Amino acid sequence: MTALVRLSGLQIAACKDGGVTSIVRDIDLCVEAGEVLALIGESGSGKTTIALALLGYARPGCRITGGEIEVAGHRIDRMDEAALRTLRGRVVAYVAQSAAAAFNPMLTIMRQVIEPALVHGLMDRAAAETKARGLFRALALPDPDTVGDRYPHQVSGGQLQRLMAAMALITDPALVIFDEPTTALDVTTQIEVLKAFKTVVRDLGTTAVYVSHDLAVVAQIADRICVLRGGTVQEQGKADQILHAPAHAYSRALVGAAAPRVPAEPIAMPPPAPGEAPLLELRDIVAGYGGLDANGRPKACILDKVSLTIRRGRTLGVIGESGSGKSTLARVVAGLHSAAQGYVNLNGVPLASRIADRSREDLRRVQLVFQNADTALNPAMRVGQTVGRPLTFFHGLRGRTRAAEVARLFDLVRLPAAIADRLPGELSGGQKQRVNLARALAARPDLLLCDEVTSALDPVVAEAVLDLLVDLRRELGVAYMFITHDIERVRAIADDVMVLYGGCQMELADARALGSGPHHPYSRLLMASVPHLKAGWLETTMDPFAPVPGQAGATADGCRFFSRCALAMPGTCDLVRPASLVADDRLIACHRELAEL
Amino acid sequence: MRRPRIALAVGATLVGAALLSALVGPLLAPHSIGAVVDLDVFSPSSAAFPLGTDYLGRDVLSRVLTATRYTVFISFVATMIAASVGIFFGLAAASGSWLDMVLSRLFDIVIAIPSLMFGLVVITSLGASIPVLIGTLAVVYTPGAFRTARALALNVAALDFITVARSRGEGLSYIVLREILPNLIGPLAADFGLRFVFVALLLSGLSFLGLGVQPPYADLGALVRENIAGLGFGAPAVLFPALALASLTVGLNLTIDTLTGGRKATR
Amino acid sequence: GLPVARTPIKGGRLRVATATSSTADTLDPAKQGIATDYCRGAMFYDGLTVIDEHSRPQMALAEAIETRDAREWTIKLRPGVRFHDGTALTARDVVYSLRRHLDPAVGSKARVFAQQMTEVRAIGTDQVRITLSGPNADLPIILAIPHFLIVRADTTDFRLANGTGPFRCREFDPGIRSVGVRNDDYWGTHAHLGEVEIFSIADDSARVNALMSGDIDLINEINPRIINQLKRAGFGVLESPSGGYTDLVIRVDQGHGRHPDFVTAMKLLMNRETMRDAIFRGYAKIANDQPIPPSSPYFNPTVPKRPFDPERAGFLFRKAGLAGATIPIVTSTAANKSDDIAVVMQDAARHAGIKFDIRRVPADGYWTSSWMKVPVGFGNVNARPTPDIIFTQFFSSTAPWNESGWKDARFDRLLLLARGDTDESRRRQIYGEMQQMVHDHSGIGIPLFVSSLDAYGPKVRGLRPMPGAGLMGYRFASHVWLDGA
Amino acid sequence: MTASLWVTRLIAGRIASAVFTLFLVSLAVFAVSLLMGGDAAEAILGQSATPEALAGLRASMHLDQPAPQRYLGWLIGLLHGDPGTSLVTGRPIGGMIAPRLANSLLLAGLTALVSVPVALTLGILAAVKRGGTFDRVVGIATIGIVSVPEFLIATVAVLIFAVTLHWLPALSSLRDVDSIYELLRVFALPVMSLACVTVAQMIRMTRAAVCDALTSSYVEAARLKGVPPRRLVLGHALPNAIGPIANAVALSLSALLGGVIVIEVIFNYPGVARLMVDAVATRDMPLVQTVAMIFSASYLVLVTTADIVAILANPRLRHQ
Ligand SMILES: Nc1ncnc2c1ncn2[C@@H]1O[C@H](COP(=O)(O)OP(=O)(O)OP(=O)(O)O)[C@@H](O)[C@H]1O
Ligand SMILES: Nc1ncnc2c1ncn2[C@@H]1O[C@H](COP(=O)(O)OP(=O)(O)OP(=O)(O)O)[C@@H](O)[C@H]1O
Ligand SMILES: [Mg+2]
Ligand SMILES: [Mg+2]
Repeated sequence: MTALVRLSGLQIAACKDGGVTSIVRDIDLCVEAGEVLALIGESGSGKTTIALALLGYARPGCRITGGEIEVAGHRIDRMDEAALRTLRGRVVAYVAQSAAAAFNPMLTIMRQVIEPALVHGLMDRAAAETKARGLFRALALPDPDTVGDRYPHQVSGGQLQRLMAAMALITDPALVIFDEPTTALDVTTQIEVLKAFKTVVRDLGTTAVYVSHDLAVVAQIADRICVLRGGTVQEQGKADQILHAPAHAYSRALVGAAAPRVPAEPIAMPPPAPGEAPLLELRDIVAGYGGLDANGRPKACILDKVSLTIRRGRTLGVIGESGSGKSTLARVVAGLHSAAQGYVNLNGVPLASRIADRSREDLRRVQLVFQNADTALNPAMRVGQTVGRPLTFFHGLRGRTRAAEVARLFDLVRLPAAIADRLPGELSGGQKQRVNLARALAARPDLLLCDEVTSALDPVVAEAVLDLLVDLRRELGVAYMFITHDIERVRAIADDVMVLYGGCQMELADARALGSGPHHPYSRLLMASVPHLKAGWLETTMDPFAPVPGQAGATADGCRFFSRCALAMPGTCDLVRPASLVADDRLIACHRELAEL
Repeated sequence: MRRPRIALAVGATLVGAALLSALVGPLLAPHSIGAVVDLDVFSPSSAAFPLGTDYLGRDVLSRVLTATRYTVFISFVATMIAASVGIFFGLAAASGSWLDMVLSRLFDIVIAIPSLMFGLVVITSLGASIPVLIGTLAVVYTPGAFRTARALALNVAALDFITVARSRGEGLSYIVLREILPNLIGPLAADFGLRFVFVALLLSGLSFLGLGVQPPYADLGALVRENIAGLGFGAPAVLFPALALASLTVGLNLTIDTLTGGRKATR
Repeated sequence: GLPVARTPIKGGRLRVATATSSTADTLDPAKQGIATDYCRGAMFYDGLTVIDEHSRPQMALAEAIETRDAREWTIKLRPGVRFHDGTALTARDVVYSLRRHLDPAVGSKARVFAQQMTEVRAIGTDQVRITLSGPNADLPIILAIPHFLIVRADTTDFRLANGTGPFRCREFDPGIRSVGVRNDDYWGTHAHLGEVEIFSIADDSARVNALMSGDIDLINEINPRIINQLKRAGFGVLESPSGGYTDLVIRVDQGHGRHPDFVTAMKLLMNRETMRDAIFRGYAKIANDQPIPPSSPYFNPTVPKRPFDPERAGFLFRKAGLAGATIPIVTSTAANKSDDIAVVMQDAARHAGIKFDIRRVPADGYWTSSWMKVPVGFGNVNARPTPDIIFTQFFSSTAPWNESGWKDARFDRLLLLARGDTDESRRRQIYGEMQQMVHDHSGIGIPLFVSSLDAYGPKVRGLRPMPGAGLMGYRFASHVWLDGA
Repeated sequence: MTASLWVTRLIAGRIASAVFTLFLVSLAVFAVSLLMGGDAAEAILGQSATPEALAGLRASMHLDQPAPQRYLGWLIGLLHGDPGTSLVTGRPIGGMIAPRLANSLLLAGLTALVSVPVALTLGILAAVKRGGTFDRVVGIATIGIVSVPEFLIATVAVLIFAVTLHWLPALSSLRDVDSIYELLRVFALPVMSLACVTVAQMIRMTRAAVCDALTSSYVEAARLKGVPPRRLVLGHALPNAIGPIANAVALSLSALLGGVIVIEVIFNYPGVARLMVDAVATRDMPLVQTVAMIFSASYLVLVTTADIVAILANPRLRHQ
């Protein structure tokens, strides 16, 4: 069998300010027909660059400077723009990293999905629409007949990612490239999308290149794996071999980072003095968007009676899928969003609900660290400046003392001090996230609100940042509210875990107790959704979104998880909000008995 | 890349020439600016009068050299004020809803007051002097700068790093000046270039009203205007000031465009 | 060559563009203020008298005017005159037309003249008796000023004109245009033109371009610089030497003007030849700081010409203690060419060791807020038909527009003396002395008498200069015809 | 809340805020008119103003009433659709403005008809070829053209097409227009001159908006689908640029209505701008106020329309 895709000696360079820097060097690859090849490697290793080269495309500022690219008998490297145009979308199709950004917000989904078929003159509109609906069905999209009439913002991220795949598959291309199609999704959605992809790839016999940085994901779908680092191939081989017997040191590091983490050693803190108030205490917080109704509840109620406490030096993990209200919770604590009901106490003293009404001291004590370091750092400000500002603002440091303190902070987050003069654009993702952290630490806070600080990072870097957080906690005694959708991460860092679903608190438990004893059905679902570094896991796991047959939605007063709950009791769960079951190390909001869970 | 470098060179040369003429031009002027030196008017270029003479028989070269100083200086300062004030409030408006409300209404009103009325009120209450002139020009063009800056800043104000600064309790002026502004330098500079053109043109319009540069001095636009009767016979007196004005503004915009990496939004 | 029409051709439509018009355009003779108004007035109305090309009054709606003492006047009206609406002209109309100027609500610009008329009374239907507060031999000329055009009794609505004039008003749209059609029932010499359309183009070069493109036939206030160009292109230019002037106004009752040396020095700084050549391209006559033009029968040629003498001016400034001082001078486009006059003086001032700070102010509101209020400024005076009028309005101690604030009891006495005197040679002598007094003492510097310049298309015939104003003293419509070629 | 109801609310909100602004504008214009100095009586009498003549004329025009009373009277009249009568001509203001406004709208409309397509085409082309020679030439040319004073452009155009070539009339009097051909002839020069002024800014803003859209990742994604360039621009980039483009067009058009005094004077075109200048010169305050209201109303109408277009064009806002 001959290779469908062949890359040899591929070189790609970026031209910037007159200089030329090599991005990707000496890539030799081939993919057999019907095979799925995974490209794996850390952020910036050149995965996307190589994938795009298969379309004969280099991003603005970059150029393919050498090597041969052959796809389905076409010599891509020798084709001009017009010839490439007839190839793209027809012979090679591309599923972008972020479907949300790749869909045109102004056009309906159907128009965009069938566009490749129309511009290549493969079929007429009606035929294309029929085919698209077939693909929607095959990709397990809800409402396959009407979803095409919606606009991109009207469907969820996971659905968009599948719609993008439909768009790629509509022309029956010889090769499909999936560029990290699930990285931006939370675990439960990721499973759903992965399942759909796998089914389609198998059923259509598609040849695919699958780009990812997550080995566990790759394990589910790839036949062969190619490990990249710094623009060169480190190791190539059968999936089994790379996963179970990696030869290269970097491959081993990757496999190591993907293995389940040992829970962090609990950190010994002096026991609270009797009568000492907890550092942070939330009681019955109700928050949301839009005006308040007659009962004083917001029109769109995002958080519904959430209560929690965090003691000095402790870590609370908050988990839940996208849209469950995690960020809103952090915003309420940080004063960026006013709660409609309930109160927030800091050291036993009520915190004003708005920033403007908070004292500078209160602001200093609580610091928010954002998920996306790209947007959380001012691209026009040198990072030394960024970190130095809280020092001036809260502690009045200036000049040399400030510079010294900035250097100390950089050292604390394991960054070279020389980096202070750079702009964020000149840093890697992991470096940016550390700067982000250093800025929060500069205030010398008592509580750090970490909103998905590791989600945007590849596993190796994410590991490093997590380790750093653990170290800092030990060194500085800060408390964390650690928000994530990744239950593994929570297990690694938190003392207590709160599970949010639809703005309601489903479970509050000791982190070490996770995985043993009774749990809320949703918590179980979350835990089951974490991909395992084992081929075939995907097939055996349950489908997180499949509504339990015959179970419609609950009333407004019912349990939010009702429609997806396998243990739901119609007649009770859909009508009445469950009270909390109390066990020694956990609180579970459910109508079932503890023993049943 | 070669082309931007050529563009930059051309732009910088034009701006440099204007600046040079603004600085030392009046010293180089061969004749006194108000002196009637030629019995003929609108005379063509000659050895004695390289750019001919104007409608009164004054030396056009001397007048252009001096007028450049006024156009450059006044337009620059006025545009600078309009841009600074407009940008500060525009950025401030983008980060606060009631402030946005108040400022937007306020600037809508300023736009709505006819500039003729406004000019007259200014003259009757403050008299005509160069500071008043600059102030008037600035007021007329502040709302435009405000709108542009506000639209641009609305995009930036939604980004997380602004939220970070706000959650730290930073004041409005820190957020506006240190966090938002540096991200908008490019498009705002492009807007500045275009606004400079409009200011330079309005300057000559105001001098018609009596608010402008006082005789015997004039700005470039006013030179074009006072010599317009010479257009019919192609008098250099009308062509050269127009040319000087156009090359100044084109040069400035070319420079800004190439320095800030291409013309971005000028909304 | 082309056949040239010697005898006027009837009919045709003349399109005229004047320099100014606005929504303040009016068909009310009392409110007329700009050339466009006067032209329209002359088309649609008649006065009791009219001024001829020798500046003499001729009878119009009046058939005869008689007086014995220059105080009590009897006016006999022309019979058979009809208004455009068909009603006959009666003494009542005349009384109404003259007396309405006294009502402040009318806003008349001729109120000062009307106030001399202590009594205006109808005698029967065809005679009017006017009694003046004091003798004034010039009444027939005063009656010719445009504001005293005769309207129908009890007219308050001036949206259309109902006059007795050679044209009927077919359309009047203030600030846009007016159209007159020939009145075929006119009592006097019928006009040649069938129709006249008047509008205005404020922009000087646009006005000329419209003429040159053939869109219009007649324009006024042309820039003297383009006359050669116009003539070469086959267009006609009408120069009407007039007694109008732009004058330097130095208040002698405030500021430096209180010092007579300062006033004299300022007058000496006027380089009249340069002004005439550079600013007016020769279309002006050098004046001598007094308001009576050489064309007037009362002109006094013996007043010594004031030279351009910056050195002596410098000496006088120093004498007044003003060496190196900065003198603010207010100019405006409202006072025609005052900017340019000031600039020429400014250049001369440098040689006299003094600095002029020219402050140009808007034309808008100039007359109310700057004129006669600033220490040194400019005024703009249209030609007046008699020395009495100009001295009364601008120079007597009680003159409403005593621009420089100069007051002289002897001057006032001479004015009254001349006014009541019917002997021409005695008047000439008195007026001569008054010219000398103004030249010597008043704060007014009159550099030039400016000609009105109009231009017309190749088909326009019959234009000739009239004293006082351009466009044939605003009465072109009655005289012009269009060559049909 | 249903989508259409939400959009209706949003739009109603915009309109309400525009109306409120209009009220503030009326106050501001009135206040400024008080500061301006001089009144209609002084303006009418001009050189011949004497104190008692002034007093008499003022009384007859009701100018002796206190300012707030005059303002209220005018405002109440306006709310009833009657802006009152002109102090100077004594005619109803509505009747004076209506034909002029129609003229101005006609001129602005024709100019928009010419300049908007030209500006959009050039702006889009420049964006497509950004960085290329065409883009640079358009960029320099637009700046070059805006920096030539409009009276110079208009005068040059008249000199060439009317005086020298005799192809077109130098004046744009509306009366003699009886065919489309005549209409085109009469409006050719003023429309061309005005278009020069407005087109430049529209080109720049269109270019910027399309450039923004063209560098977005959905356009890159579409390119990777094999979408040809023309479709990329018209089908993908342009719909996203509609909001900013509508805003640019609205701003330029509002400048057309108010800022064309020079063009109106040179072509002797009876529009509102000249009416405004006249009214200010004669201190005909009811007229000034009413025209100022019309200016700001048209500005607000245009800007609000642009807002609404942006809302309707954006499915994200349409189906919140
Ligand atoms: N236009 C460009 N100019 C210069 N350098 C670029 C450009 N685009 C990408 N790069 C660099 O090329 C390298 C490879 O980028 P690429 O996007 O292929 O990485 P990746 O492996 O897909 O990373 P990620 O996981 O973050 O998507 C990176 O170091 C990046 O900084
Ligand atoms: N400004 C807003 N107006 C209205 N609804 C909002 C607003 N911001 C967020 N929401 C909604 O509130 C819900 C919770 O949002 P939140 O950002 O707290 O979720 P999250 O748990 O942090 O999700 P993710 O994991 O995607 O970050 C979502 O359904 C979101 O659509
Ligand atoms: Mg990538
Ligand atoms: Mg979130």
